[in-house]
Amino acid sequence: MSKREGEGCPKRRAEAVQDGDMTSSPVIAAFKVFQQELDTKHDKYERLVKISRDVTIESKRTIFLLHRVTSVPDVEDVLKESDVKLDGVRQKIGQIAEELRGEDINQFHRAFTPGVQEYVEAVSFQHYIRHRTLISLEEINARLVFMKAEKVDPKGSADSLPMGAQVLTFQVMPSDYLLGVADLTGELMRMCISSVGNGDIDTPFQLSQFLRQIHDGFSYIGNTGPYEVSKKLHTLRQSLGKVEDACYTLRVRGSEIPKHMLADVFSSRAALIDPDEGVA
Amino acid sequence: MSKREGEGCPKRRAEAVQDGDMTSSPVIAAFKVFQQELDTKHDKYERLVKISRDVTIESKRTIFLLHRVTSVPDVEDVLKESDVKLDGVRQKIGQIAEELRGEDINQFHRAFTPGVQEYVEAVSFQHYIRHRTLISLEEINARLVFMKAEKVDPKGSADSLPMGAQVLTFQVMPSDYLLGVADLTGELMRMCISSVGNGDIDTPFQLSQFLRQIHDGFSYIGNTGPYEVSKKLHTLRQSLGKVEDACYTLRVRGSEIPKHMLADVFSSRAALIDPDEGVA
Amino acid sequence: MMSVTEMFSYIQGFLSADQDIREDIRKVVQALEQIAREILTVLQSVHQPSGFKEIPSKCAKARELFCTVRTHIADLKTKFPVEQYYRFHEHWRFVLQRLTFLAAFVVYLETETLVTREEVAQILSIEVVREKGFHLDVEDYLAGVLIMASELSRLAVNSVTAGDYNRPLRISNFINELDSGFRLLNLKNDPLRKRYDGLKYDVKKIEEVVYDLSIRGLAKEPESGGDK
Amino acid sequence: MMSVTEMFSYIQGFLSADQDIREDIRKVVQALEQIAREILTVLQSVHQPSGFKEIPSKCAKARELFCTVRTHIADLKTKFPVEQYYRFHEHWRFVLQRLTFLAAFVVYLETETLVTREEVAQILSIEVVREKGFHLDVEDYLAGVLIMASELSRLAVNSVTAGDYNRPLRISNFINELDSGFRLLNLKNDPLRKRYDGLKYDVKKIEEVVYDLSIRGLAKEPESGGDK
Amino acid sequence: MMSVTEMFSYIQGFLSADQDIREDIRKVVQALEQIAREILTVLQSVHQPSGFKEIPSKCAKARELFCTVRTHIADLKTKFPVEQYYRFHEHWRFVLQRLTFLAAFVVYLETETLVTREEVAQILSIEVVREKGFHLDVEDYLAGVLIMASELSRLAVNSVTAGDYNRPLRISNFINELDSGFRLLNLKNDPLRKRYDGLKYDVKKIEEVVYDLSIRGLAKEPESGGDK
Amino acid sequence: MMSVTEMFSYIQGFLSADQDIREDIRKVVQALEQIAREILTVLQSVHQPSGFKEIPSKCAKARELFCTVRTHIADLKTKFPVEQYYRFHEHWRFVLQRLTFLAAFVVYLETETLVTREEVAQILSIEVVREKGFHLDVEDYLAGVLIMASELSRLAVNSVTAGDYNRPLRISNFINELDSGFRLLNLKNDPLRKRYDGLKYDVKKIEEVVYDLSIRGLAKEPESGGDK
Amino acid sequence: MMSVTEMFSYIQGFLSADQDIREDIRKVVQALEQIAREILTVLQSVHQPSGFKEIPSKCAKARELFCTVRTHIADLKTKFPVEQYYRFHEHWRFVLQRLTFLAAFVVYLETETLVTREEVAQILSIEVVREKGFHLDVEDYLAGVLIMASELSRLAVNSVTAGDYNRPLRISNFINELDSGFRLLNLKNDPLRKRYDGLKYDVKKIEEVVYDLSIRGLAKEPESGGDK
Amino acid sequence: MMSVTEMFSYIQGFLSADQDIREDIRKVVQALEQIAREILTVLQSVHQPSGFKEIPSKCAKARELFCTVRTHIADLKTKFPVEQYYRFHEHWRFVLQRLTFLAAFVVYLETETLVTREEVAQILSIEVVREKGFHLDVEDYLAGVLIMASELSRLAVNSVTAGDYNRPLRISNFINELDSGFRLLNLKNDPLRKRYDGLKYDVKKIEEVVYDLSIRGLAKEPESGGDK
Ligand SMILES: [Mn+2]
Ligand SMILES: [Mn+2]
Repeated sequence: MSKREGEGCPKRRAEAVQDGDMTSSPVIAAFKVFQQELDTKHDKYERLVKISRDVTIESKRTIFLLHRVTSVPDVEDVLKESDVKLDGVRQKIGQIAEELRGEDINQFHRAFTPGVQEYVEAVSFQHYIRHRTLISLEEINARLVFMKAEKVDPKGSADSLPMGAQVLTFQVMPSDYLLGVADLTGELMRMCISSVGNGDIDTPFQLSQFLRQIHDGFSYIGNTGPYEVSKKLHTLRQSLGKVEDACYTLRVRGSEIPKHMLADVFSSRAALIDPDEGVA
Repeated sequence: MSKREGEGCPKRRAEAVQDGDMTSSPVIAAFKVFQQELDTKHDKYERLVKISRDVTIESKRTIFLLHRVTSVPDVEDVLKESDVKLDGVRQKIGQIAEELRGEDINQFHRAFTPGVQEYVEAVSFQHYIRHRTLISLEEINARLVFMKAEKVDPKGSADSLPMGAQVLTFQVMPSDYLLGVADLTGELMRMCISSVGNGDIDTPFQLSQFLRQIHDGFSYIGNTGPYEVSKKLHTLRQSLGKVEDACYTLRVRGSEIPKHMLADVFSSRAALIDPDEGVA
Repeated sequence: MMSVTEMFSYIQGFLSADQDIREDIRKVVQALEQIAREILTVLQSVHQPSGFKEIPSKCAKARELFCTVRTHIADLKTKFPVEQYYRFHEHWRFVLQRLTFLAAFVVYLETETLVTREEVAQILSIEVVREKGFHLDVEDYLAGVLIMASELSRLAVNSVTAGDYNRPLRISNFINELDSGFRLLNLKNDPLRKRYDGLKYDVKKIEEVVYDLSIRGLAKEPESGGDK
Repeated sequence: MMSVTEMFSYIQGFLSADQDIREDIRKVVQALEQIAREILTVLQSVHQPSGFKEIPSKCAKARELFCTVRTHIADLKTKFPVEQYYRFHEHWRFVLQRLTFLAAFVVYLETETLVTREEVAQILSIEVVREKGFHLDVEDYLAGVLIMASELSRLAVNSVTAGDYNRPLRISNFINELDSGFRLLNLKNDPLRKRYDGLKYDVKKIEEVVYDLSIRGLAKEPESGGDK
Repeated sequence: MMSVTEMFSYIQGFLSADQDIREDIRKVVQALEQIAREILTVLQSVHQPSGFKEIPSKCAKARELFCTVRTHIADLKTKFPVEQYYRFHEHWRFVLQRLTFLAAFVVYLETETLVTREEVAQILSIEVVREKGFHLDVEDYLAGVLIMASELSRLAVNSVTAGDYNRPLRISNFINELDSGFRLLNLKNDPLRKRYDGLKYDVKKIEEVVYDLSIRGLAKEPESGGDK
Repeated sequence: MMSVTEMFSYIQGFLSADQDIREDIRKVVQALEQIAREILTVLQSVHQPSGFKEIPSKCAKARELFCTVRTHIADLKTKFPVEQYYRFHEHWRFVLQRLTFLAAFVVYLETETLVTREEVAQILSIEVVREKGFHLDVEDYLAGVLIMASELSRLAVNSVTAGDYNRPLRISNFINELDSGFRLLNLKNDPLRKRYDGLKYDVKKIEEVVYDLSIRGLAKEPESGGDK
Repeated sequence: MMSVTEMFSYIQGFLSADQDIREDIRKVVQALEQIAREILTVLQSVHQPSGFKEIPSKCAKARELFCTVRTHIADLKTKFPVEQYYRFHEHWRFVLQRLTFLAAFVVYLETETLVTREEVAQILSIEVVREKGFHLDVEDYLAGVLIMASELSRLAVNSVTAGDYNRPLRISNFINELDSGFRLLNLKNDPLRKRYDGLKYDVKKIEEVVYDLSIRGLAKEPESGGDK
Repeated sequence: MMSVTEMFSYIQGFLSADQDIREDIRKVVQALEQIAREILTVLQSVHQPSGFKEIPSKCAKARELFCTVRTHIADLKTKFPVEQYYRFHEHWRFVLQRLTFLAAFVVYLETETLVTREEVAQILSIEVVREKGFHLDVEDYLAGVLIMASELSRLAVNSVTAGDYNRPLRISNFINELDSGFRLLNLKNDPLRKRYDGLKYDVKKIEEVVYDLSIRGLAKEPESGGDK
């Protein structure tokens, strides 16, 4: 149905290519190099995405585990178990660091940022439970120092640093830290509500103080932070509201303690009012 | 700042739990089972997502490879190379089939659908280049039959089928087939434009016929198909437009062949007008 | 040329069949929703001051209505190939969670224990294990249990209004155990997770009721350990 | 209590510094865009019928303007730590692609060869290898080359208008080789891929010009093989 | 060519007429919204501690304002052919729901009963049955009733503040009845369904108010317990 | 309590009736969509190089299928009271636009004239004037005509491919006339306005086709040139 | 409480006034859109094969219609305080750009020169300088000019169809000059920038028309070559 | 060609000037946002249990910081001609609303009255009346007041936590008055309308706080109860 009219034109590409002996063309040679460069980069990116997914999943599970502290008799057990889990996560982050060795970390940031944020959330949650303080970026980074993985065999290691210096570090970016901490507030809110449910009265007030500080911190940063922070700010504000409501309820109902119980309350209060409350 | 008023309430959860000896509670026992069930499912889902990503990437690379057919002298070389690549992809799909053994495939569909769609796109592209026809769902599925992977050791295999029956199949869902074919049309359009650029005149007309059929097929299905199809319909229509425009240009410029060249054209046309054009 | 057209007709066949199945399922599901609302209306009376004494009779009435549920579910099973459960899952997921809630609520009202997945399956006349046929997905079971938890927090409040100061304490113990169970799970960021977050508020609410009772000396430690 | 506030001040420090850097970069990039538009204006004259003879002088003029480009780029390098190239990449990515295009166009007009990444880097006075400093990303280089391809398809058309029937054939060979090169790449679904899809249209357009010339007997097979 | 032009001129007539009608409707609807806000302001005072005694006078005042509403609605009816009610429904849907709410609230305050659709229609001087003229769509009636339900949960809270410990119990009974009523409905319509989902929060809130009264011994079983 | 329950039962009657009507309408509309797709498939063959000679037979076939359309529409009319057209308008709006497009396309292929609203109404066996019964809304008519315009621009391209160099000129005249017609309208309606904005692309596209033919001496001024 | 009420009443005065102004403006703008469509219809005929000879008469007719434009604009000016131009700018921005386009098109058809901002202002009887009163914003002027550029690329195509092989070359020169002009601008404004990006397609399209003429020996170098 | 180039160079002058103004404004606005965040941080300490006693000192501190605000605003005024307020309005609109909120919050904390527009204008050292210079748009004033309303509902909650049972009652009265005020307005503006819809949640929230206090006998009718 169509006339074959192409014979007038110079020649088919296929033939042209044959003539020109493309295989020896400098253009083709250059593009073979580009091909390798691009594939290498994409492959690395893909590996990082996969490790990041693992980091996310394990961090989330650690957070679930940590929520058990409000219901189990021995908090230390849970914390120790979470240490083991987080060590596992850190090993994965070590793999990320390994992949990023000698690279510009910013180039692959999008590949691993979800995992790192979730890790910040998990590790800062654990830190809060243990110390009732906000973990600092330095503290997080301090634990992301890795001894060289064993795979470098004696033969290849000659070109790297002489000996014992097989240290690899991973630096969490401030924006990832911020985003992780923003998510942390959601977990703190959950913990607060659970605490009330379990009859624990101090924790909600402590948490409300702490959350308020984080909230004020984020307000202070405002819209100078990364765009995603602004999006999370609304949730943060809601969490703070829930925690403040919980404290309000505790206070309001506490106002009704019948006279005869007051003595009890104050004496037991005194016994608990001191030690590591410098936090709150 | 807050009175410790909680002493009036029954007791802290932690104590309650100790009393109740939760560890032997039937509720807890049941939830331990649930935990395992959920984790197993999530882990499987995650493994499928990862395999699917690999399938996607390799399928995409196969498509890039196949586009070289319009510019290289020997189409067969490219097709053979793509066979090797697609064999690799099929092996990955075999891993998916392995994961889904005994499962309800629909339960994990979302995990692997992107990869499978991309595979359909790649394999149907290859099929078109080779046979100038649309690969059928059966033809696709026929190649997704896998012999049992070697990991099943003699010890465990007793409970499965007696012998030689270690066959595993993967059935592409009609919706994934449709979505893959919808994307195929984009690649066909690219191939059409390249063909014109390479002075190949038959391919665009063939492609326009073929694309028109697929377009009419999708129009026929209309909005009875999955939602994603409707979204891709617009792109499909654009691709068809581009191909029709290309054929139009070929025809219009062909109309200008000066008289003295017409003889040539018709004779060479005659020589090429017959063989496997039943397709178009 | 023929083959492309044929191929699309073939696929269209699949799609039409699928649509027909969905249409059929939707109808049965609607009937199930209707009966679920009826069961709920029966059980709602337990929140009324006068309703507490009638719990046994209301539960009996609800159990009767579950017969109709079973009939509809039996009908539902015939509408699609059993191995494609998850293909159509979304259609009945919601109502199955509601029915699980209702079954769990009946069982709780009767025995103050947590219904097991096996019991729900039996009440609905479906399976527990996917391989055996139309079954109750574990997440749907858990969702149904969580709906009940929130109904129980309401019940705790209304028990007090009705003058039953003991029930809230029993509910409290029950819910605490449930909460401990849920803490063992690793949930994704999905609707179940969201529902589970709601459980914390139920626990909190019940704790507040118990607190209100205890500061007034109205709470007697229930014989909890034994009657579960 | 102090620590949370301190922590946020500390982070705020990071963010402010970052913003300042971006502000500085934006200014230099604006200057670069301005000069890039000027170079483009110089080179645009090659599309004019009268412009063909002036190619050498226009290229010389463009090369002069590249001095200013180098000055600005030297300035740009001082605005941020060199290892954080990809952190701020988006800011200069676009202009760097434009400049690569302009450099590639000049080189093509001068020698009818494809500028290498090394040559572009040299013209812009930047590096090829990331490790050595501010460099030209391979994808940006490729994007710049693709912009040039589309400019060449325009040039092929205008060459005919200007009566130069030979240039289109040379452009055709050049673009075909380029196309073969690009076919070796595995691109993601990103802007580069989209640009590369455009190359097919450029190739097609040039082929049509060559066709128009050949059916009129105006095309002489260029001495192609040799002058590349 | 003439005929096409003529045809389109003719069509433009249709389009202009339609736009004019809509413009007219919009104006009347704006006036209705204004008066609705005024009625709301009058009724809001019942939430004030001092407002409880004034309920009768406030209701009377509201009923007066409904005269103006009727005038505007009478005006509205003249703006479009009556059979095209549903063509322009979206324009007045929202305000009609608000007015239904206000009518329902007045009736509740006066008699503590649920306004019927007939009564609302009468207050607004419109029809119940579509065939008879400008009418109150059943879904708009239901939406208005649900808005009132949420206003009643607020009223229950404020009654306690104002020292009226009896009203919340009556509201509780009323709302429970309403809830049972809604459970008879098989709602499809999305916005209505969503509103209905809000009802259970109102129910719960009111139950908690009653609970608060009960546990403090402030609640007396209302005398209305018998007449159900 | 009785009265509220009764009232809601009564209301449920209304709601069910409405839902049933919508369900019925949906089914007929689905059937209409199916047949519309079939007509489209028939007509799309005119884009095939071989399809041009078959236009009369394809139109005849399409007209046959319109019989089925009429049957379904006759059925549709029975599903709801005629004065409630706008209540359910959204259900059939889309398919009616498609059918208008198909009718307009058939008429154009047969006579190369613009179908009038009266003709479409007759082909679909519905009314033009709302008062007389189930009618074709003017905006739906216009939308259908605009869909055809874009199909015609495709047809102009494919006509050339099929070797018919005359048709594009006739299409160009037709589309220009249509464009003038639309310019008389003051469109408010957003989706229609957006569609109309697409018309200028169709106009341009067809003009370019005519240009390509003219410059190659393939276009003969159509005989209709005189009567403008 | 009084003072708050008073204050809000006072504020309501402000709000109403603002709404009234906007309503008034909207009406005049609608009239302007209507007349702009009429002018466009007049000018569209230049794309018709027969229309080329009529250019002068069509321009005269358009200039007449601009009288009505001036009347409406004079009316518009009375609707709001002149210093609040930018407060209501969005209302007339679009139509002012359309009118600028029409004025620029008329001027181009008459003299083949680029209308200046002063000329447009004069045709519309408005100011150039903001301080002097209702004026033509520079970005709106540029937007109008860019709309004309795309109309000219269409005109180039249709000129060839109409057998005028000279006009495209003149248009090509004009558009190139315009393109150089725009390259002097550092555009930030997003919609304007986007429109400007469209200009390069117009340039390319026109170059292809000139190419088509050249390769067929139909193009004669326009005499205007000298005066640049 | 000269003239077009000249004209565009001239226009570029306009565009640059505009861009420079916007750049300058952006910088001042950024500084304003920074200081606004600092004031907010100061004022947020009133939500701390310990913060209640410090209200006076915090307000004093905030008022000091408003000096800096005034300096920046004075600077802002110099950046553009005063009659072009609405041209650049979007740039400072958001921060002006925030500052209004902060001023309103300070005034409320100090005197428990609603800040008037005049007072805000004075605190920010700007005008109320547009004609007099850089002023506070009425909608921005209202938006700022609504932000404060939601902050007050939070304050009511935290007051109770801090043991101040009286403040919530005063806040409740204040918010009710505000609500009545807003009900006088006929809001069109979408974002403002949406914000206003949030006010009813604040009202409800505060009423619930007052309820909680009342039922526990913790609320004393504030002395201001009389003057309504
Ligand atoms: Mn989280
Ligand atoms: Mn693809």
